[in-house]
Amino acid sequence: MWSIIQSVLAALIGVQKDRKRQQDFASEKPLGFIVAAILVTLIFVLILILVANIAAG
Amino acid sequence: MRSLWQWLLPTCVIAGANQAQANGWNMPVGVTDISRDIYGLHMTIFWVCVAIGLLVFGVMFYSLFRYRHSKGAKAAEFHEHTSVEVLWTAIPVLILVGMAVPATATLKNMYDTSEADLDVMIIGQQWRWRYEYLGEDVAFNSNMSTPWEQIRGEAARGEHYLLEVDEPLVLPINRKIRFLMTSDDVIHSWWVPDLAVKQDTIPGFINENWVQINEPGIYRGQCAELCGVNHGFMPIVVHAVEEDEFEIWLAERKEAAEQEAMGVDREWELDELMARGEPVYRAICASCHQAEGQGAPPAFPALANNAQLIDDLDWHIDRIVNGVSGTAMPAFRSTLNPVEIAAVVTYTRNAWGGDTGDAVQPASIAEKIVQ
Amino acid sequence: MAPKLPPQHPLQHSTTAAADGQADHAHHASPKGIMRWLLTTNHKEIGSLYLIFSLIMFFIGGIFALVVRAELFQPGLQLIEPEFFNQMTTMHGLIMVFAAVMPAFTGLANWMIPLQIGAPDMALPRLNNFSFWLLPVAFTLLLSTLFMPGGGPNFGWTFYAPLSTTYAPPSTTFFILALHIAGVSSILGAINIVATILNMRAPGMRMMDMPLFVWTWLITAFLLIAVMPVLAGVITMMLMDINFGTSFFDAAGGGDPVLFQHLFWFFGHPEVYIMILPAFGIVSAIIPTFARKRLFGYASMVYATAAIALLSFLVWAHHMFVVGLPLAAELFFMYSTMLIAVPTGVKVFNWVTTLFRGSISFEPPMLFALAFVVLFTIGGFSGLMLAIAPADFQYHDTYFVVAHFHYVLVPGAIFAIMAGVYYWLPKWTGHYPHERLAQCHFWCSIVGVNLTFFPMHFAGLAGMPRRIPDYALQFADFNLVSSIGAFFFGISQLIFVLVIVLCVRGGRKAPAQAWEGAEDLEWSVPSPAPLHTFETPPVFHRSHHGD
Amino acid sequence: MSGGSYYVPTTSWWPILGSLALGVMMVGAGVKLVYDTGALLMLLGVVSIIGVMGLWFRDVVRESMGGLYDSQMDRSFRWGMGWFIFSELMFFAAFFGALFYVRTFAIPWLGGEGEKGVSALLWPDFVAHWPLLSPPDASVLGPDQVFSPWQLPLVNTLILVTSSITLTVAHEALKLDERITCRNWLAGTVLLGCCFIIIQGVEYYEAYNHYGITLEAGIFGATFFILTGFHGVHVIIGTIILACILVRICKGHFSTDHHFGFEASCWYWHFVDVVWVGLFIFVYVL
Repeated sequence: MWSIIQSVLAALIGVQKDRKRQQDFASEKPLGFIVAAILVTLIFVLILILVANIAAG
Repeated sequence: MRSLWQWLLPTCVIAGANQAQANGWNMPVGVTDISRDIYGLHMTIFWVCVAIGLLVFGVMFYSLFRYRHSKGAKAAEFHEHTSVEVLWTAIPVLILVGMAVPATATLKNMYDTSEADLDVMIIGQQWRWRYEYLGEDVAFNSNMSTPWEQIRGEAARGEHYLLEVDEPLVLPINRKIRFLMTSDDVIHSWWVPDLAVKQDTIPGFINENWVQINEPGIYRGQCAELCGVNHGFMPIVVHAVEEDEFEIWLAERKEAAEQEAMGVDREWELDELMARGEPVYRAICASCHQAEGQGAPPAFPALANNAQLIDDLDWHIDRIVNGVSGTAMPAFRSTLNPVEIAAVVTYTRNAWGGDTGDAVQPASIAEKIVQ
Repeated sequence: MAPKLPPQHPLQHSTTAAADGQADHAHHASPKGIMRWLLTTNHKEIGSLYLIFSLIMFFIGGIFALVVRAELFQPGLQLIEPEFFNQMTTMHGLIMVFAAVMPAFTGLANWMIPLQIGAPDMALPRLNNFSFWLLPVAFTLLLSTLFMPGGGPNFGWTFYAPLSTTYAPPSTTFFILALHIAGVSSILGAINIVATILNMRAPGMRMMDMPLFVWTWLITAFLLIAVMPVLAGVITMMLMDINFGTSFFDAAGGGDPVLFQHLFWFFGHPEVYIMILPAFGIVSAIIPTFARKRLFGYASMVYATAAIALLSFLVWAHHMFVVGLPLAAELFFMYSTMLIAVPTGVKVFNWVTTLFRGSISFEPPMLFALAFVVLFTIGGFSGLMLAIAPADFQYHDTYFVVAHFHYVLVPGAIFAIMAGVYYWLPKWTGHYPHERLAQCHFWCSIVGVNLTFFPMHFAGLAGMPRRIPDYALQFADFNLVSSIGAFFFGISQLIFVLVIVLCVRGGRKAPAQAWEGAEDLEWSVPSPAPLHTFETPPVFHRSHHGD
Repeated sequence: MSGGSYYVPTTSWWPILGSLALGVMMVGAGVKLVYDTGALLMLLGVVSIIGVMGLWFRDVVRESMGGLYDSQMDRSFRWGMGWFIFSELMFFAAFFGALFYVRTFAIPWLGGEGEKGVSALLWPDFVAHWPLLSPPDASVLGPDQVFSPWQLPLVNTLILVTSSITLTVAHEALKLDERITCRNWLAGTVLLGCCFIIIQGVEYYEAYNHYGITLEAGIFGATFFILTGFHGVHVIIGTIILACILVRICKGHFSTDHHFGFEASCWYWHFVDVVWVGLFIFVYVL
């Protein structure tokens, strides 16, 4: 679980260790990654909205 | 050759930036605190970009020169380096945060329209601006005054070609002025670079903005949002004056407005109406229906020798008062006062050989507007 | 890190496979002459159709631009009326976006994706031909609006309501319907590409083995499927407002003209990435080839592309900074827009690092790719400046914006397309393009592009609004230079046509691997690529990206 | 991945004829809308499109029955259909987006609330309220009243939900090779689809004749008709598709493990169903 989130976060900033990526692509089920990616994206958007609202005062 | 170009480009840019104010190559610094802030942001981000550009292009052109295949360069075998990649992700983020902080502060300042000394309503219309000083009973239209002969190249072009109007917006300096912006037809955008105000006028909605001008002067701008045929011909001129001068001007305008209002009730002669109607026609109608009323069918019907118009006075007045929905013909109910409408109706019915002899009275128009 | 590997083809038997394929198909007795092109289901023929169509449209759109530039050559109205000027700016934008750049990329996708992933054809070949033939129908209808009473669309390619609804010419209904057809074409084309990439890869080729052009197109196709329907939705609302009296974009009935802009840009911003992501893919193929060195960060390129695609859904209102958004919205869109600089930067850094310590030669595709990197980056810088919302209050709707997006689209998207054409012409025709002429085309183009668009930065900063048919006297010098540059650029594109025609007719013969450093699968089939390739799926032996 | 048996059709008339037919329909529609003539041209286009689609699908069915399609081809169809439905979803998202925007931002602003509430200066008599019965400009007549969600709309919701269930039963039956059961439940689904369309027709009649809900009735009428209208069109198309599948079932097409035509129409129908649920909640209830 944590490993998936780690991979998604790494993907978000475009950085990933080679070995880790081999590991990820060895697992045949992409669903976990997709769900995690959608969640991380949602959180990212929410954080951005939050920051904007705080900045707007 | 490439590297020559590569050095020329930033050199030109830097030269351009330095010479900016003298030559009009760069954004104006402007005459408000906000315009100065924006200019500062603009120049900061510009130099940040130049620095990054020099670095990146420097490495690139060095590589292109140094590692030429024709000079026997052998390709190295390296790829993917996590710490380098983290670095070139993290550093831009930091730069961006550094940019976002002052930008946020400026933006918040721009949005703070509270505690204004004066409210001015700015209304975009195809194709002119209307200014209403709220609570002061002063309102007028501001049309481009550059003659079409200049645009057509039939007359020498003046210094302020396309950037001159019949009645400028007059504002006092050192006072916070709130703008309420809207439109009667399509979206326009009111922009004066020296004031760093650019705001769309949305029909049916009101946008707010504000300005506090530091120096007296004449500041020019243009409509910035495509708004139809004459989008290029609706300039803005702001006349910023000392506060006492503004008070005098405002009092004069109020007085004139009262005079005009009294004119509604009296009987007007045909000649008087014709004289009053001609400038109104030139300012308001001529851009579509043309100088001699010949129109530009099919979009803009001819007014000269228009049988329906001459036969049916009520129909004619209705077109002007209420406009024609679904076409470019707006309702002039609130843009022109009854005297102006009566005069322009009279003018179109008698100019260009119409000679109906109708002298339409302002009072009858005022009645129609109330309906 | 990968072990050192000599340049070697991932599969050895492809040539024979292709030859077998030809023999297999001899009995198919395909129609001859024009019918062959009308009825084809072959991805290579359809790809050629797309490319030829887009080239024609590129010239039509270019002529519209030159009409605009001719009128702007000096102050005053000389050649055309403002009414026609507005139609020209509008049509130039619409044709270039929807009929030149997008079909060109789709054409390249059709040609190259099956070759790059080892597929016999696109996943749905008949649908593929349908997608193409919708385009001539759509754009014939669109161009015909220019001859309708009241003229063609005159409200800019962004067609903001209510100028495009209540105040629009009658032909607007036809404009909407034409755009609907073009939209159907794009969606179906994109679905086909996604299905092909996900389902038709050669055995052994994993997602992370795919060439970057395939990756960028996969993401582009996803963007197309996600946003073209939104465009269809918003133009349907326009159609209703015009013809059925609804009030979506009219405050009198409770609607909002700004709603149009939100919906339009929700489509429109991903749309601009649709026009640039495949360009990233092409450049990422060409630079390693001519630097004879692996792309520095394959995976980070993939991630960066995905990140850009993701962000493209969150930034649409940066096109609307001056419409009066609430402050929090303004800040949100400013922050999200600034973030795009990060993955875009990653891409540029990757290309530059790939060049570093390479072994670089300057064949025509490489020239265009290098110009792409430099000039696209300049467009990126002005994009970053535009992202700063307060500063955008000064830049918005000026020639600064025009300069920005032309830097991204002309030496960006269009140079990448030209780079791709020069890169793959040997594969398509079996001949190398004429080197001298191609170089001539390049140098003329690069001079023309900068002459045209660089002065626009200054004109915009000095205060010239876009889409005006006449301008104040202080902008005269900038416009003069721009107009000269535009005509120079336009005329030099005839060299491009000449090179292509010569290359189709003959020239130096190209081997299967036409470029020394080229590694992807398409270079394992003969040049010219036979009509049918990979009918027996090749086994993809190893990845040169991953392990 | 398959062993080189992927079927690539040679040439086909249907793509180019289909695009021409679509062009004819669009030109006809444009002429009808702008010049109020040309209905025949539009009809010709529609008929041609239906004809081309029929012939195109006939080819596909023949190729499928002829065993030309392998499992890889089956996956291509699945990806194709899946992404097509996603595109349809985004089409409806545009309309839902418009509805949310208008309700959350535009109308409160026009009524004087929120950050752009100053806009209310232009509409002094306007009160923000959803459903919007009195639009800002008095010359735009709003609806007299709106539908109660707990009458016909609820009936329609139940019909569509039920139809999803009956369709699933039919699908299960097909998988068990129970042809008659499959046919009967599928026929029931088609019937429910028809009921939905009829009830929606009744509701539209009521809307125009007794409720004052028209296309011109301000933003409420506009969003109501664009959402329910496009949904209704999708139900009609879905019903026609299911009817065609019913014919094919009766002809004995489809095997227990190879029947993507059937599955695709199921996906489509469920999608239409899901959209309705969203519609019921956001257009009728809330």
